[in-house]
Amino acid sequence: MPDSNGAVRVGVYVCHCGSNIAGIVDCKAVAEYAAGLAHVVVSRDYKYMCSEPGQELIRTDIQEHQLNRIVVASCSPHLHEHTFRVATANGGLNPYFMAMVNIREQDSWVHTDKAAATHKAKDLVSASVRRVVLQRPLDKARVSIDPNVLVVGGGIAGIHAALTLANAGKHVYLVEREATIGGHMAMFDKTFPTLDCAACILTPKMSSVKAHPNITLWTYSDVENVAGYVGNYKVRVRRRTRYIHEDLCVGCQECVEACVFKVPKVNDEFNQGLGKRRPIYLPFPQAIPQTPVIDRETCIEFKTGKCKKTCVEACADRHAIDFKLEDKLEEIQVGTIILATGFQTFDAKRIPYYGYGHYPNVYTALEIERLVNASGPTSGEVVLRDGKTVPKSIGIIHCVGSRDENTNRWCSRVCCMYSLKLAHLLKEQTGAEIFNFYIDVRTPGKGFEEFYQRLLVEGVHFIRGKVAEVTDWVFDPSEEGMLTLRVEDTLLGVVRRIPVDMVVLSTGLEGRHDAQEVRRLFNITCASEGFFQERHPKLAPVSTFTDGIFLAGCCQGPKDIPDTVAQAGAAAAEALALICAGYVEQEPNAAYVIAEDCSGCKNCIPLCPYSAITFTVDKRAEVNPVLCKGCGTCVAACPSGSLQQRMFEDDELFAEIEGVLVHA
Amino acid sequence: MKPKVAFYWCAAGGGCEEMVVDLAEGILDVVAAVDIVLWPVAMDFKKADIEAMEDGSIAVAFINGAVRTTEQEEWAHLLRRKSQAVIAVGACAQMGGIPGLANFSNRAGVFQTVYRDAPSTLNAEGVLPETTHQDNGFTLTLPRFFDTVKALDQVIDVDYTIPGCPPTPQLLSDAVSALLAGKLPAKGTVLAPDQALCMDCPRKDTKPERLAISEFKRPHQVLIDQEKCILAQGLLCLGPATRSGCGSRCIEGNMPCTGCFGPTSRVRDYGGKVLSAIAGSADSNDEAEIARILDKIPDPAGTFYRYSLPVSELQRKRL
Amino acid sequence: MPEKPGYLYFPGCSLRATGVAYEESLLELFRMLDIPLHELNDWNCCGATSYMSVDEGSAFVLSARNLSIAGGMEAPDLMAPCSACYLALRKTQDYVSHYPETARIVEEGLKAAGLKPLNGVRVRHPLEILYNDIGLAKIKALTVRKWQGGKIACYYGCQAVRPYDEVDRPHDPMRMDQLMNAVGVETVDYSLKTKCCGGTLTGTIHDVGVRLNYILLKEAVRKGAQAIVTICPLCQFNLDAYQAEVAKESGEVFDVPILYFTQVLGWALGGNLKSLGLKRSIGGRGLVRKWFTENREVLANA
Amino acid sequence: MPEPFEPRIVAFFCNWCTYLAADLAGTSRMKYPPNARVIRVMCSGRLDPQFILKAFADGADGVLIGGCHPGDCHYQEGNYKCLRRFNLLKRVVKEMGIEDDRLRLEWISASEGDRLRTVMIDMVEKVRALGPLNWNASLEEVAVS
Repeated sequence: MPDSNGAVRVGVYVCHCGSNIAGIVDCKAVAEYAAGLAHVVVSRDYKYMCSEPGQELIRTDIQEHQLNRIVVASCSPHLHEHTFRVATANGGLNPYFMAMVNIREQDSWVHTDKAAATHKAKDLVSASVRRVVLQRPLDKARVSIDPNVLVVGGGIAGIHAALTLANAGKHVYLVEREATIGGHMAMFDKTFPTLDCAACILTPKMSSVKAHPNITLWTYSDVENVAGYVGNYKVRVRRRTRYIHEDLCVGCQECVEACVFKVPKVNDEFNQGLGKRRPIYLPFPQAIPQTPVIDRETCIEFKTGKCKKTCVEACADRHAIDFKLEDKLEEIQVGTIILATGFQTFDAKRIPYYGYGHYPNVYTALEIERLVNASGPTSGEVVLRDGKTVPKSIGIIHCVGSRDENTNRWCSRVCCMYSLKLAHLLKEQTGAEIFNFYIDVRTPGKGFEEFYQRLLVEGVHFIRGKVAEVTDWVFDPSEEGMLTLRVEDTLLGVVRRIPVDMVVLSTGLEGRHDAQEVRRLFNITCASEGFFQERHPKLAPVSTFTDGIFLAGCCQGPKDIPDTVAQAGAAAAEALALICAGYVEQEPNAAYVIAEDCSGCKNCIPLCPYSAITFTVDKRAEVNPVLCKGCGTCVAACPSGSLQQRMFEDDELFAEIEGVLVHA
Repeated sequence: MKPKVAFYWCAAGGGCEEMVVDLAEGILDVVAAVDIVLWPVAMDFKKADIEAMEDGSIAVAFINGAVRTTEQEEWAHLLRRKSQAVIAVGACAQMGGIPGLANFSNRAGVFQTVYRDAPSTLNAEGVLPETTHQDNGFTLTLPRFFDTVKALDQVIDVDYTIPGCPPTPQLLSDAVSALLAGKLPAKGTVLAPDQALCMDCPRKDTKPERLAISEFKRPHQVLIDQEKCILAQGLLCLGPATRSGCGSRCIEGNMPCTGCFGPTSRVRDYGGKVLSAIAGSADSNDEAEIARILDKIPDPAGTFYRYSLPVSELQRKRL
Repeated sequence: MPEKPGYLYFPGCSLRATGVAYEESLLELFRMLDIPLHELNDWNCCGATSYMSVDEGSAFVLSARNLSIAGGMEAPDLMAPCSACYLALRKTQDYVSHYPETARIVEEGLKAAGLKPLNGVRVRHPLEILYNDIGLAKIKALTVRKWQGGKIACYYGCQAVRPYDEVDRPHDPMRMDQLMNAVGVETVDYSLKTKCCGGTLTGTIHDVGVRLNYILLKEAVRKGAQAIVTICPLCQFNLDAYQAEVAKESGEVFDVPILYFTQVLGWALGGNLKSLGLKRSIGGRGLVRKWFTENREVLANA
Repeated sequence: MPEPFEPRIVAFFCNWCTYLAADLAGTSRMKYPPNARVIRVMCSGRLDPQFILKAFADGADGVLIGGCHPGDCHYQEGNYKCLRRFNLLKRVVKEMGIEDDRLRLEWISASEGDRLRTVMIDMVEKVRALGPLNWNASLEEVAVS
């Protein structure tokens, strides 16, 4: 393998990418121009460099023309750098003798002036040719992968990912913030379009999580700190105390019954505040684990210290309840992490003209899920807030908070279908007249459109138009005591007033309120909407830009249960792929000290965020290549130029700068 | 026959001449060993004498000072022609030195300051130097003064460099003896170690591993601790970026290094590099606070390019 | 700048015509609050809505002239009580800072008139000034007369709260309600508080304008309000002036006092009854007399 | 007739935020002027002031630095280090007679393709308004004597 910088022979390849590049950039001209550059022996343009024949071209040229440097001008290195390094290696060269030029994402796709775009491509190629001449042969370092996996979030995504990995024989730590796993799915009544009950399909999976020997389940817990890198993450988890020993509690719930609060008074979060709970409670009957929680804010003992502690009596000789218990910190070592932190629903109060929080009989969809649920606050009886009146007419407003410049611009994907589902369930239980107000009905899924047709047959009304307001303004005596929806029926072309007893707001999905903190904690990126960003929208939908961290479920974007489960499986598979390989190769871009040149001024040491630089006994700086992530901050600061970075050496970057500017 | 040696001065402060004198008795050995054919500060030779010599007949010319006038330019070319080797002596010849700071201005600006604005100037008629002047029938001439000061190697080809403002006599005698022994290193070499000053700074061990500066100070504002790392005391010591070989003279004198030995061979733009190192030590991540801390560095450009403006990437101020 | 700078005051045409009661009560209220108002020197038309829609450029210049003059005066903030004036001035300021083309037109216009360029004087509405600068607590503390009248509906209209959200929340403004409550007046949950008063339609497409007023009056009464309080002279005028026609059109008789919030506040803070323009409104004169003039009861804390 | 002045801008983008934003602008087919030449570094913290000075010296009319938003650096704090150097470098560059708008630091996250577009447009316009920097030529014209 030639690795000398001696007789340098460069091959340049300009990709058309069909018309993606060639449509704007004159690839032929660029190749001809490159042919005239110093050290360039071969210069070609080709339709698809990433294709098999394209790569073959590189391989054969290397051999026929004794090339020892390769420049490929095509798409973003984030897409195909790996591809062309492999092609280079297949030709018998060190893969790091290849340099890529981005003339698609950052040239042909963003410019319209062909001459200027071609000029730009030439400059970038000239820079890369100058750079590649100086590039050194490098070898990837291998980092071993700890087989343990951390799954964050115990909704259906986290549950499925955890089970998949556990069944593959890997140990999983499943960390959930709430007191139970199950997430939003546990709150749903039935699931569209099949109408099978959510609990019936979810709870068995929940119990197998609890029972699985390979799963360590920590609920009521938060990830507090994440350190390390792919294969070797050190994670600190805070297990908030329930004031009940999980190991001593048998889940009999006698303490809950025995609570001094004979009548539950606290708003029940699981039931969206439609029901009440006690200070000591189990979120819902099938909760996993079956260990109750004591909530400090409302418990008499914590507020006054003078409670009769009837709960403790009830627990008797099991002694599971202990008001002195404290949070527990767990330090774990994992190789990969799957984030399944889920979503939150749009806050309907942000749209004042729909009257949520102002008019009692305006509900969110999630409230209705609980209301129609047999185990819900009204045991499945659909009544208005007064607790008795059964609604005779119901208006369901789609796209609340979604597809709107003023709130969230995206389509939340599930609202149409869950609105149809709720329409069906509400009609089934109340026989009420039901009006759906929609912008478009979107039913792209297996059995979705059929379900829509079924509702039309059932006589549910569909009115195409964005509701202007929900008001108690009475224009006609018939509206007295009702909520009137004012809407332009865009099919009839008239403005209508439709009075109803109950209004349901189909609120959209958005990223968790604390998505930003979580994102920083795991050092991944967020898309502008507050959902976590995948590495590539098509080719790497569950990976992130941080190696070893994967995404599952709605934390990456709105999706329904089947898609969520599929994605969770994919994330698990990605993690398994790393674990089974046993190691991951690291980009060899670490910084290094030229020992004989270093004066030991220590300037670099505090600049390293990973404490990878140490001061040696012979009073010089030294970089630990495993800890170094290759940011190069120390290199830029070394006052005597004795620190360098592989792949981004000073001379390589100076050469690039000269290269882009040399041809006016 | 003894090798012929020439000493010449261009735009400089005389320190380099001092350095030669500072050889003390050592100078006698030099005189004994070589045949000095030119040394304006000490002996009377005329330009014509040199012009009369054969090209390449001088073994080595030691030239100090930057080039800022036509006369200096002519002498530089003349000595280059007559000498086998040219050694640039001192910061001015190597990088432009203190005179190089004139590159923040130009001839007009310099003249205005020196001949008119300077408080110490007495020049009622505001006369400025002319290249030619008629005085009762005679034409008097002066060399032309350039707008831009240049380092010696920006004017002629230079074989070796002895850095410093001024260099140490030691560096000079080492050079001379290397010359006599015919043991000069590869062309282009700077005849001083290629590590930064911290390498052999007497206070090296007192520098903290995690230096963070929240307030920069100036020497007159503080009583400088005799033992501790000067940079760690908040004073701009440029030692970490500056080539060693000076014997830490300033540090020994309890003064911060101002960078007269210039950068190591691995650094292209001394000011840019030292700026990077210093800024990195500013102890804040808050934009306003960072600005506040760096405000305490007076005249950053002048400080970081004190000796090297003409050889920096930008070379001079754009007017 | 004087230690009590107060506010620059831009009356605009309405407050010198149909809205005299607004000006009278506003001046009286600020007198009670001991806050000086300096009328803008040589002010001219605000550039009003209709002009904006006909010839935006000239309207902006016209409007900007006032802002430019304001820039040179002693108080930093320019108070525009009429919603139309507030919006026109505020919009000019906004467009000049965001749209280079508008900025250019205005700049040229001002230069031609030998006026200074705009210097970021703040355009403000009394509702928001009372709420933010004076505050509910102070208003409550200064209240001396005890309200014995009936419930009222606070009506905000459109221009003061939209599109700019500095005066109050665009969709469910509450500040006028809070000010009323602060002086002991009970307000109703008036769902139409930001709906259209008919604007200039009463003068152009008359029946539509009248119908819109009918809707507003009817709903206010249904909610149990005996009077409507406004912050805009046009709203006040429309609701007040056409009650007879509303009756003619709808067959329903209304005799509802349509007041300015400054009248109620000025009264509550002990303003001179003669200086509050209470005699000027048409609707519900009886109630007005009963509530304001005949009611002599004062609060204990007064 | 002479060609209209087209600013030459050298842009240094960090691999994780601004470079990805530029890719995103591409995949979203946003359009912006073709004046900038992007050089990729892993982190804005890698930017040695020498690079920026070199770019100006070699004929760049403007230099744009793009990094992750404060607090969002892929390497935790590299962008802060960049910010510190940038602040000091700005002062020096100003001293050398280079206008403020020619050297610019922008925080652009991976999701802000549109922001990248606006910054590019704005930078090109501002530099165009300033005219060519053309460093070496401008040196010669003062050096002639």
